[in-house]
Amino acid sequence: MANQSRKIPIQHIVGFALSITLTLLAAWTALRSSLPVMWIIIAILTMAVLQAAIQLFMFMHITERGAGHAPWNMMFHAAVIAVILVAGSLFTMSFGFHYDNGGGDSQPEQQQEQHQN
Amino acid sequence: MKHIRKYSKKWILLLSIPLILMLSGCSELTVMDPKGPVGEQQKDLIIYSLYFMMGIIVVVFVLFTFMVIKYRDKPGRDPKDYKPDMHGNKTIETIWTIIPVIIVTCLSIPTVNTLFDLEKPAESSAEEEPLVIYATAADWKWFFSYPEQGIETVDYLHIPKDRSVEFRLSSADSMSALWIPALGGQKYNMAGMQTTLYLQADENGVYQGRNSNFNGEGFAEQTFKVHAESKSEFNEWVKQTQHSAPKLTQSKYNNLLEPGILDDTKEFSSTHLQWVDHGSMEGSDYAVKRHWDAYGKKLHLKNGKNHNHE
Amino acid sequence: MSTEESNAKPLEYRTESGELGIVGFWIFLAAEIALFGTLFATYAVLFGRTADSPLPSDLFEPGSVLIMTFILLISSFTCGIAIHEMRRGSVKGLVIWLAITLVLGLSFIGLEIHEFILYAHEGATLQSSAYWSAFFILAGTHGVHVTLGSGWAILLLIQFAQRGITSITSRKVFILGLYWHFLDVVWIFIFTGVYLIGMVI
Amino acid sequence: MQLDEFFVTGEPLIYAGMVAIALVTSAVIFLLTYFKKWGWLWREWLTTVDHKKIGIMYILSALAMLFRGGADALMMRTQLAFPDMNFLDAQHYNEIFTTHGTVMIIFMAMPFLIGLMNIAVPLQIGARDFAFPYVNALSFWAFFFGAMLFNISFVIGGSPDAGWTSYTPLAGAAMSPGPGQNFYLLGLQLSGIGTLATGVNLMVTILKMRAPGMTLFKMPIFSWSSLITMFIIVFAFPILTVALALLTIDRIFGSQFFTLTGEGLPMMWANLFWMWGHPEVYIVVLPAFGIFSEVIATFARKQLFGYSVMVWSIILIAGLSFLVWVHHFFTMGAGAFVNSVFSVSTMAIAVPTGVKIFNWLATLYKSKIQITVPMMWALAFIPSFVMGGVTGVMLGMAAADYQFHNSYFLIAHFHYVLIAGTVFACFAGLIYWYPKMFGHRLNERIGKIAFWFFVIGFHVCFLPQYFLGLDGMPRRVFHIVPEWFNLNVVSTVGAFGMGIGFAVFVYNIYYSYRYSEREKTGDPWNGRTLEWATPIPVPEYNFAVVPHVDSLDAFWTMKERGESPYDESKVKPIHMPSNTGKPFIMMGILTLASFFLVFEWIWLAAAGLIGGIIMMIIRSFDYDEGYHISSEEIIETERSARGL
Repeated sequence: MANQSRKIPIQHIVGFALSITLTLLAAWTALRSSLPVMWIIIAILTMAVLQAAIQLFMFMHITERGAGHAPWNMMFHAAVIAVILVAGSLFTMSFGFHYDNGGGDSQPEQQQEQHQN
Repeated sequence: MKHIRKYSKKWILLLSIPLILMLSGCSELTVMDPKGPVGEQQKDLIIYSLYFMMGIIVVVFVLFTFMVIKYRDKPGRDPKDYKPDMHGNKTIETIWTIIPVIIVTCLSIPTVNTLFDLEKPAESSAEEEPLVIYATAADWKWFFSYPEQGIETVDYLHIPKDRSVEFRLSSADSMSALWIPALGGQKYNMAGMQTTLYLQADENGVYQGRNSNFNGEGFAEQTFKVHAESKSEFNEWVKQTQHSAPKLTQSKYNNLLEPGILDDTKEFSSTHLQWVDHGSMEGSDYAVKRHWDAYGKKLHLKNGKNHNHE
Repeated sequence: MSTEESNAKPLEYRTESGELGIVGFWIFLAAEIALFGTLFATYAVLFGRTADSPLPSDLFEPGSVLIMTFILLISSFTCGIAIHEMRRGSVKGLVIWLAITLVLGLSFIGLEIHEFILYAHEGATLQSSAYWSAFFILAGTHGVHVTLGSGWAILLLIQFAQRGITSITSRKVFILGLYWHFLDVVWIFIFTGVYLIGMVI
Repeated sequence: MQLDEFFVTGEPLIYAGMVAIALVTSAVIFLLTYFKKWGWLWREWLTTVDHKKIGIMYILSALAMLFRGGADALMMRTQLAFPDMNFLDAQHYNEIFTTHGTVMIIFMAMPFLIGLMNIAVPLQIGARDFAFPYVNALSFWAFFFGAMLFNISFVIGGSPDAGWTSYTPLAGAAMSPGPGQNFYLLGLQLSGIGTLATGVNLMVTILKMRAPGMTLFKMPIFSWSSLITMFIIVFAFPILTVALALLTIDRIFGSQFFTLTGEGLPMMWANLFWMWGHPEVYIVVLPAFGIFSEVIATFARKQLFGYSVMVWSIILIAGLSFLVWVHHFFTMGAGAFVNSVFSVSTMAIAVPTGVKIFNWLATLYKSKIQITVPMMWALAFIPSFVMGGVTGVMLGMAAADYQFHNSYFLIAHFHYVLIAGTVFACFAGLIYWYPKMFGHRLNERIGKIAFWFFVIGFHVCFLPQYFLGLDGMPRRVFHIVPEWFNLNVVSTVGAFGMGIGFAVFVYNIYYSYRYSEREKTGDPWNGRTLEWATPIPVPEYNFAVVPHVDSLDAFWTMKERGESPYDESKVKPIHMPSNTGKPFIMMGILTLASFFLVFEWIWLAAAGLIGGIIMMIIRSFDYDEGYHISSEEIIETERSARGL
């Protein structure tokens, strides 16, 4: 933990440099790299989580003594809930669209074939 | 002592009501007396679970009655029977954690099996391709399109018996659910989406079908009759409809889509699938766009004869 | 560390109400995460449902979004410095750094509004499709939060001018700092989950 | 807008409602003026930040809402009693079941339990008040005005009519135009914000303000269940806030989240609604478990069996409650795999719940049961709730659920768990803590009459509905067919039995106010936890001396050791927060803004919102530090209350 009386806030400066680097790296990965899309998404989301952790630990003093266990406990559970919300919604809501491109003029027989896939 | 008798009487009474009802009533309840293999499977599952549930209820009720009668505060009780500082017992608590786990496991396995079974046609008619029927709900009526036969019915349904029917469910507007309790469970009809429901009848008869998912004022009247008949009778009906029923035109169909309750059932010798499939994303706003203002109007619907096909 | 142990806690924790306020705010932030999580879930499920309106990959520009991201990252840093200065007991340092944070926050909002107007000109509005509704409400909710945070910062600057650093004002600024960093975290996920992924797919 | 569009017209029952509202309002105004009580009302109640008074206001409002929801229920049961009944038409029936569900869950069950928590939790943990008394007042007024906004819909603008689940696309702008659905959205939004604030507030209170020595695992079980409930609230209510906001924006500002146009996805509403809705079920059931645990331990004269297992099972239930929401729409067709996952997670909840049931039974083992009225409610809960619980497991079996869903089987199930769980607990808790609130007990004999009417009526009402469901009777139909007649008429008789039970209960409040003996000590039930260590009436500062706790059932231990919770030599001045009218005014302004938004008068609504923001700014500059009660005053209060 940073000493309060220290003149230069080293922790903040390191955190800031890290977050700028991670942002640029994420932008580069997404826009310039030639990775497959799935890997890009995984990589940049990982970097986002890292940045969030930097904010929490280096800027927001989540482990500071004053507030007890509540902060990190709540943040941990909030993260779990956020994952449940996003992943759970995607898991349960991606059905019933067997032929999004079918449209009104396609024939029932074709639809049946697609459906059996 | 008078009190004890009073209480025990009450619980015996309470215990016996469900049992009596269960024994006498089960065979007459629609869901417990299914007319096809899908409903049969679901009924078996329900009965199977009922054994466990009755077991749990009996155990809890017996323990409960015992505790309440035995440990009431009354004069002349054995002081050894009172242990105010008892705070727990690891062994017994572990036992009654494990028992529910076992019960849940016993219930999960057949549930999951049945779930996967219900996603395909019934085994008893596996050699035959299922009959495809597009069941489209609209406020507050049902369109049944038979693409292979090229016919469409409104607010009633004919199916051959001993052949699986593959319902392709969608809705022209609000969310509904197709439910024919005598044949099996329901599934939602949703605009812009298509779900599949397999049902099959093994007995001739006329069954009640309905929308079971609340969707506005005419909800209670969104019912239909299911005529299950032999294959030859069904083919006869198809042929007759193909010959005698009028063609369904788009403007006629659009009129029928207007929210409201139809007085009579209808049949046509062509289907609406040629110009719109409400189960696709493109078809989801078809009805709403055309009848935007009509959905807000009230029918002032009263209990009574609201149509002739009840 | 040992010298710090013997020191009193930072000023904002010293009174009971200060400590309660900070713990309460952490819990509130957890609720905010659930709120943004729901918006992200909606966005994710509605992804691709653009109907007749433009695709996100046609509209999103890396340049302006990166500038917005850097502005917010810098403001988060300056906000951290402001808290640091407060703990050193420097009212002047606190006010200067907080004012810089405020200016950065306001310019972020300005850029975001500018961006939204650009999209609207291209035919992507709140009403045009499910995807764009989800986009505007997700990014817009974050924008509203930044706006509220800026308004809050102004109120606190006035209160500091009036009262200096007390256990109450320091608690208020510390909480504002938590809020501001939190908004930065949310933006990182919007930047990654909405803009970068929207440009990739 | 014409006046006849603003007020609902053409329905005799609603005219009667209007007349009743006008009469009651003028009577209240007359009485307050005649007895010169306006100042008293403002000083003592509307501006209070005292958790005990706020709790009482919560409970009184909840009882009023129970009356409203119950009246709705009786009207529905009347309509369904006979096949040819024409008491309500389809539209009116739809409005009534919508308001019944919403009122009972949002404006009755939750506020009732939050009211009991307001009264009991700070006392149980040895705290002087909530962590943020100002916010507590704000929460109450948010709930109260939200409830009023929702309830006014039946005379102004028209009630919502899309069910308490408000499924889209039915509830969207295309199919439900007009203000009705907006009332639902904004009324819930207001009270939901209040609930969320309570969640944060009470959580901090419990985490940070416990008496010295009271570790988490020495905390009374009701406080534990409150803590976990608040935890669920903090994570679940934001989901509701977002869902309601999105639908509001859909309806008023034309976005396309849940619409049929613009490739909107109506099913996402169901998904979000139940992501909040299932945890919500546990928000109203877990505190009930806590109340029953307290009542059973007290009147069994025995320590709760397996305290730590009880706590862990609450925690486990809370965790699982976020992982089962799909079981509310198994029939949506998400596929066998998705349904299997949620089927198993749903049934898994039966494990910790079953453990709790057995622990309660074990608490009764070798105990000394005293049949008081709260204990009777708690005892009736066990078998009744088990019947609801096992049918819940049956509903959790997705393949069978295809037949149960949307039928009266489902209706019977959730009334069995919500009435036997929540409503019984509300009665038990209210009667149990009644002496702490009002200084006298409720009459036992009348209480027992109310109990028997209600409990027997409950079983007669809902048991037949399981069988109706199996006979294919869907929920929400406004008339029945002849095949369903027998069981429906039985059910209606039961419903009126419950109505009589409630009426007797309310009469008991009046009777006991007139005739019950006033409590002399603070401990009428020979209680176990700290709330009984305070005198009656509870002084505004709760504890003159905050007790030191070193065991579970702290007060019981004190009594066994012969210690007194009050030690005059330790009395010090106590800091108290000042009363303030700001929460009342602020929520009043926001309610006005919501009312304008209901009618889509955007500029007026914006003006109201700005008013609300101005109130917040004023609050930000408010450095009121409260005041201190002197030691002499405390000693005087304690001496008179304790009869020293």
